[in-house]
Amino acid sequence: MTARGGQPEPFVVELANFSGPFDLLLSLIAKHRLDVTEVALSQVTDEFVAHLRRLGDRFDLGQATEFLVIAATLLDLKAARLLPGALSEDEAEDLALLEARDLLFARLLQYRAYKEAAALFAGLMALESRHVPRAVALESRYADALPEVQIGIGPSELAAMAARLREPPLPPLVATDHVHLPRVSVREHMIAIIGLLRELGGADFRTLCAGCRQTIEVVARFLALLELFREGRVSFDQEVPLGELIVRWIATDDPAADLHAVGRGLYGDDASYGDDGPYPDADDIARQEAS
Amino acid sequence: MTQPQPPQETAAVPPLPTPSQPTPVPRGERPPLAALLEAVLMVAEQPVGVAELATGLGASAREIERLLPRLAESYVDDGRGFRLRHVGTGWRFYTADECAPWVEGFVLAGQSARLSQAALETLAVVAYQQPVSRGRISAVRGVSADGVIRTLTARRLVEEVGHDPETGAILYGTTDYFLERMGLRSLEELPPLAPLLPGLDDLDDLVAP
Amino acid sequence: MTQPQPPQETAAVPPLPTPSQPTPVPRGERPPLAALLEAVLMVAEQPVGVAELATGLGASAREIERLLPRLAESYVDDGRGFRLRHVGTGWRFYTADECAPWVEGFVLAGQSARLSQAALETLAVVAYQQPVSRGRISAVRGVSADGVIRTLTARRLVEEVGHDPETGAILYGTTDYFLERMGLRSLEELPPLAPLLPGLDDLDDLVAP
Repeated sequence: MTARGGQPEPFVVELANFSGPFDLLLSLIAKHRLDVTEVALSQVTDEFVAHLRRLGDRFDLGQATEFLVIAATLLDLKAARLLPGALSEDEAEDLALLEARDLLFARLLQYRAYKEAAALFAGLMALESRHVPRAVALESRYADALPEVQIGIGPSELAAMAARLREPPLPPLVATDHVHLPRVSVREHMIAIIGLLRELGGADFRTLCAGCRQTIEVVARFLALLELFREGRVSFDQEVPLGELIVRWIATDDPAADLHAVGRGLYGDDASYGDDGPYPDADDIARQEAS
Repeated sequence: MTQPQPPQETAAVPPLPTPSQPTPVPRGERPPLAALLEAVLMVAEQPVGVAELATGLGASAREIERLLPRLAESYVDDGRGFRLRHVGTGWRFYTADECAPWVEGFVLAGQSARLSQAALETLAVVAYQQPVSRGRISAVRGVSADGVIRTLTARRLVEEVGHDPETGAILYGTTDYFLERMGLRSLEELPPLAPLLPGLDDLDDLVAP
Repeated sequence: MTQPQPPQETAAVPPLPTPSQPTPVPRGERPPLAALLEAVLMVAEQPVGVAELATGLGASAREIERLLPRLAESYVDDGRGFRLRHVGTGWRFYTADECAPWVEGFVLAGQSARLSQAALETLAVVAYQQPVSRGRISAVRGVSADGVIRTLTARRLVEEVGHDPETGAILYGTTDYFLERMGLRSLEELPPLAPLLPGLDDLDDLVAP
């Protein structure tokens, strides 16, 4: 894939509508010259497995890993394109999903570009290393003419510097957060809130967030509440200033019947959550989140 | 360290190794500008910019700018073993490319180690996205950039260039020494990334998760 | 950095756009001996003897002995700003005497009386790890120590104190002048390092050449 690392041979794909290096296939998809839905990914995968078998001892873990990540992204992209509206009737949401996947794909390509740039840098540096710069001690007649040197620091600063230079670097970590970004769906949290409210009638924010394990989930619940309020399905009751804020289900219809309609406009460009109306006090939310 | 200074040369006879005091030369008989440039660059420890040369030698920057490429060219034409090159922010004496295999035997000691793949990739991200924060570099490479940034900083290829006005995160950029090591005069000479990044040159909004 | 091999050729990489890039010349087309001598002496840190030149360049000492004075003479005749001189143990490039006043002015103008951060760090390593070789200092700092050692030696803060019995590498230590400037009577008065150290040996992110 890149020139460095001595990869034994590039992975070449042979498909009905495309034949050439895997790299090129990616470029074409990225440039929208080839629709991912027209690429037989199972065939690509079969060929890659065959490619690895052929390599035998020259099997390259880096290449295999990169293929896995890219193939998974392509699969995700293709599934999303082939199954429009499978998850909801809302097109805006599908678009957002597509964009998220495109972005992931774009990020992959970006990283590959930097890898190629790195190979280019190595080449430039190797070329430049053929020129040795002149850097020799100053002739004594000039050195002797220099003013007396100022060290500028004392013994304790010198010691601190020596200690710092011997500090071990942090142990290398294999980060995994790039493998998948945690995706939190506000829609799912709306459904969860509706379920809770149906059961309890009314609840405070703390109760509604009881099942959340991550901050991002609490945020999603909060956004879900705003959305439900905007749609006029819940009300916020607060008897005294800074007192407990109770969320109540006020929709006239059966909550269960609402599940399908839920989530309209969530990913649309309409970002205004209600015009007036009482919002939960921000400090209140923060206090509850912190607890 | 202290070399005994040979006496002043009076004739075309090769000087003899007689240790003696350097005789101060009265300033006044000004050698040609080309000779002065050669002399000054001979003691320079890093590339010297035209402005600095002009100030130091009391000559016009324009004349120096005209003279240096000519001088450099003459070394090539004469087949000399050294070159005068404009690299990084200024001019400096280097050995000629074609002599490299022979020079190596003499200067092997102390050559810097090659950069790891991770370091090269990080360097590429910094070079093309500078000023850039660690978080952003990590986002592109998918792994923490801290260790590599430290290595690149220690090797003077990368340096802190400021802080993000919003987040306060340290921003990194490449150094003049980086240009020197790459044999470039400025960042503009970096090959464009676009051909390597088909159709997706503006991904600036990709940030760390 | 040290490999004479041409850079990795890659089909995927666009042609290098920089005007200053020479075409790598494979070893074999041997430049004339005079050019090789110029190249080696241009970057030699110490005067180089004829025997060493002969071995390193695979040429006869007699031919080199014949060539060097001629080369030196030609620089005088051409009115160059540099000279090739035979001093003590060998040959070395110097600035021409008649340029000295300008070179001195230039050196003094650019020379800060303060030590750079790199020089301070190297000084700290030498002070606490002496006697220590350049290689060891480079390993600790992650960057070649040559230039800074040269500066510190020129400033008389550091000096050669011996040779490594195994590798023969030059070992460096601090000078009495260093103690004087730091206001210390002896090295024992340097603050102990132990309480400041976390206790692990340093690893590096570098790949051996």
